[in-house]
Amino acid sequence: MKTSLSKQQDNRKEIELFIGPQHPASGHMRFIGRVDGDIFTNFIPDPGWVHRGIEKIAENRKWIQIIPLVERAAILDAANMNIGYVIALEKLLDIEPPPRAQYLRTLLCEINRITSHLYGFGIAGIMIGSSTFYMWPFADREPLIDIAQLITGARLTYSYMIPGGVRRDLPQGFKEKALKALKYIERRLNNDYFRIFFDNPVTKARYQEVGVLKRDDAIRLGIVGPNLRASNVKYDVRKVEPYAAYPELEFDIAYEKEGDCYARLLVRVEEIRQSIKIIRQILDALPQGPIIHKKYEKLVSLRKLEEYQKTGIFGLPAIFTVLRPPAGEVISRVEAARGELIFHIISTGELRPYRLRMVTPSFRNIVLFRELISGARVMDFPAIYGSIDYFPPESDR
Amino acid sequence: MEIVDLILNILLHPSIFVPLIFPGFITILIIIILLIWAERKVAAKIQMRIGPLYVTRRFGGILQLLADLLRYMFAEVITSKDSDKFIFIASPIVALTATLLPLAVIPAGSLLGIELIALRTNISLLAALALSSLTPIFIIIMGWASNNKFALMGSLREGHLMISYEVPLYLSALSVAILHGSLDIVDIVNNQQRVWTVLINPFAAFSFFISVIMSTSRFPFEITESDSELVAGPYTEYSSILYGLVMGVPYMRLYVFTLLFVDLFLGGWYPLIDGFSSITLIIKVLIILLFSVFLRSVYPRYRLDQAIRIGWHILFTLSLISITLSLLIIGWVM
Amino acid sequence: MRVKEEQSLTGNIYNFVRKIVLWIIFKTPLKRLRNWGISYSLWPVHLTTACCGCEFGASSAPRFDAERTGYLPFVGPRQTNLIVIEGSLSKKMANAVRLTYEQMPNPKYVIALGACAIDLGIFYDSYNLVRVDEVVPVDVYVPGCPPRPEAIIRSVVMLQRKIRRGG
Amino acid sequence: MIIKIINNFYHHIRAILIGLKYLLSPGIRITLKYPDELPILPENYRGMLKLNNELCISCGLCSQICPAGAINLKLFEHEQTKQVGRHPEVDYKRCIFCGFCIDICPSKALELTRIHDAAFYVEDELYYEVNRLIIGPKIDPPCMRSKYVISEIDEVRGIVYRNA
Repeated sequence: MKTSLSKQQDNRKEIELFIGPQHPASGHMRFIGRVDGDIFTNFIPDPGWVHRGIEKIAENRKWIQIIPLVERAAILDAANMNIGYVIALEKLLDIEPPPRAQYLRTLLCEINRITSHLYGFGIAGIMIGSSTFYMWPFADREPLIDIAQLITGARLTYSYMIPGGVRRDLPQGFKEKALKALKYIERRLNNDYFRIFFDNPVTKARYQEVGVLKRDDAIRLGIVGPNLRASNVKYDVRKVEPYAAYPELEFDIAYEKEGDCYARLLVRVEEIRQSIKIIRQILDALPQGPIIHKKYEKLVSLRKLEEYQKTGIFGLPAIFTVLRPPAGEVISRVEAARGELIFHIISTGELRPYRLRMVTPSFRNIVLFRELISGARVMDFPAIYGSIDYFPPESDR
Repeated sequence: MEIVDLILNILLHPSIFVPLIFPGFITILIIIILLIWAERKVAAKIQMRIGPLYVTRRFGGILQLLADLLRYMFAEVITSKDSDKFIFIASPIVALTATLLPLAVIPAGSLLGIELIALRTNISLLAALALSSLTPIFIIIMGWASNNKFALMGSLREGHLMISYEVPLYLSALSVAILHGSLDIVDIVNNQQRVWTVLINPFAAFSFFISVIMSTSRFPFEITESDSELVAGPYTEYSSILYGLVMGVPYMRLYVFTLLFVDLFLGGWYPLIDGFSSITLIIKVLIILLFSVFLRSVYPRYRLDQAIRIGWHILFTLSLISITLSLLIIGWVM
Repeated sequence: MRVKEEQSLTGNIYNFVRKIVLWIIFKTPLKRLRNWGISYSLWPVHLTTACCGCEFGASSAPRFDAERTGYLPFVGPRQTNLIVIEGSLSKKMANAVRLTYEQMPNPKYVIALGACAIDLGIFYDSYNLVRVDEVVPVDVYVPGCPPRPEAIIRSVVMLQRKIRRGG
Repeated sequence: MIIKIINNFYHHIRAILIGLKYLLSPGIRITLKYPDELPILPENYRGMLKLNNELCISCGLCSQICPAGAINLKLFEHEQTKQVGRHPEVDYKRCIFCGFCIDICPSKALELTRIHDAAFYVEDELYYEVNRLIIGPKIDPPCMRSKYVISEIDEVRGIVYRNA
């Protein structure tokens, strides 16, 4: 790193700018840029400030204990991290959860997708200086977080899905509350957000034709998620390789043609609309039945079984502490809020996995900083950063 | 009793009363405390929350800025090793003083029968504008003396912006002077007894107002100290009471310019009776101030090149149009 | 013994002076005023160390609005007086935290947020994390992973109380 | 060009108007005045733990499943009943509130308290020994006049609060 930067030391025209880790726009991250006048001639992201070694720690944990661990990669997007790992584990164990559990999983994933996108909007808003558009999405996350809290019992880190099903059933009167929250968020999204932010001429001036990612480049760089779909590529793991209840649900892939910062934000708006549509379908067509695979239903204590039949809270069977999936190697792909998430697990039939590899969407999008910001203006850096919706802990793991 | 009379006479003499009490130092302090509180409260209301509250619970947290000031006062003053220490410490103080200088020539109506103008000249408009252009220079010096890359870049931005807002500012003020045939602000205000300038020449008012917003780094032109890439712009290295001073500078500048704006375009202290005409003035000033801080909660900020383009393409054109308009009106009336 | 001899001549002057000094330091209105000002103006510096930053953001968002207590996230270390360590602290970030802490003007305070900051939490056997105690002195500990925004506001209120008591 | 300028101007006005609308419309706040109003969380909220030592069968499953290693077992003799058993101690310095220990407990000896807003001056207070775990977390309300509220989801205002 040092040699490459000091090479151009004699070039007096440029100054070297270290942005972060203590910087209002850097997050948990550092950027090393070279500025010539008002243009970044070179821009290098320097990740790794939140590296906690989740993959390595996973080798020292029992299979069930990894569920909360992989969530910590992106606690904003905990449900999607969770479902990715659980699907891989179920492939190893060769069990299939009952349909009601599949629907509940999908429900939580979509709620989480909305809250995650709203968080991204808030960060994008404060990056270009709109304090109101930081506060509004954060305010509108709260009804949805309350909904998720009703199901799971936690604000962000749900640990809701377990191998074979989910931990709890829906509480009483859930549907009415969820519909109210959806109506509220839909109204705000379609009217107020557009009037104060997306249609605001200042926002358009900051975002349109800034940080353009062409279709070919997006495919060449292996970009995933909304950033890919904003460059006119219709690729969504939920459609390509459906999991959970997605094959039975009807929704469209959100995409835009331009590939600039504005398109990246509009894709997320459209995705929120699609998620609302999915949640409505799930609430209408939720199948009856158990929420856990019948193999595990028999294994809990009698007292816990009574509670499960009465309140819908399924206690974990004691066998989970000594879970030993057969030896093998699996891969699971899911569409997290920021893009495609891959889990690759190698099991040797022990109490703990031999190797857990997670490829997170933020990590695959990090190359965008270098591609888009090199050559952009200094004031375009926060606009592009906000539009990429990059979450450092997810990338560093 | 004679001593009391003497003190009162001295205090109520315009050349003491104006800089010290109204519209000078004490009024400015009160207005800034209220204005920053109002800015945070207005933003909070639009953002569906409450804003500062617990510092004085019964009065809605009105003393929030006082608490902040106290903290600044008792915090450690840090001057970094690489900075030019004398200039680093002196420039905020000088900038603050320079910001207040235009008040000497800006009339503020009359209170209790005293004409509130410290220095009556027949070129007061020119003097006010010339004195007001001192502050940006000291902001640039602050960034240079800090010896910090972010501060330096902030200063450069201030330099770029300064040129693009000052030309339309002066030209639109000039168009008002042409319209009223005088460079004396008192004459200009007295000319507006029947109809305000903003109704005759709205282009000049618009261009002047946007230039003011730009020069005091209000949103959407908060570019000099835009925190998302430059931390705090030229003020990055300033801590404790020095930061308290530099934080006050844009607000004081806003107040001074608003006073000028009201005098030039909104009929100054008319239409209230002579004795308390200042009250009309201050109400108008407060409304304009509130509107300018309200813009924070509506807008993101423009990019630097876009702001400069707005300055030269739109505001410059508008101010040229306003001068033409003033000339046409004068010619037509003549 | 010598003190007693002096007392027999001049009365208890030693205690008297000591009382006056203590009064000036701890009981003057100035000190009270200072503590009042500082306690209602805790500005955390913008230093995000890990994922509890989400709840840190939510605590200043409309639902919980920590700005009511005079708490305003602000840009640089020079202008602020509070560090909120949000979650786990990697070895790479620990240097940055220490540097930021040293750049801040006195008096300054630290809140440790989340299990990861206090005792590494779920990452207890990670090779790349350090405890906050080893890097900067901590004033208030908040458990949880992540703590709820209410707990964050509570920690701010507790810190205010500590400052007003003269901490 | 002209159309673009007019369009921009129109959108500027719309943005300012919506700002004014929110500024002037009453009662749109969704703020929970936290130290004054304490929220009542939904049932089954995963807060701090409480131990019912009479039900505890000393199986140690909670300690085995805890992902953070926050639960240690300790030999404990109750003062009144003289019951002896290996009971869990919770280390909130590490606890991540995942609720696995409660779900796996076969005899329902561990229960949730819904207490969530704790903060401590001293680090050692975060370690809950068996004694304290049996009593359950005692967290004082942050101020004297606090009252309890229930938050409800509303179609128009997002979240509303109602006195409990």
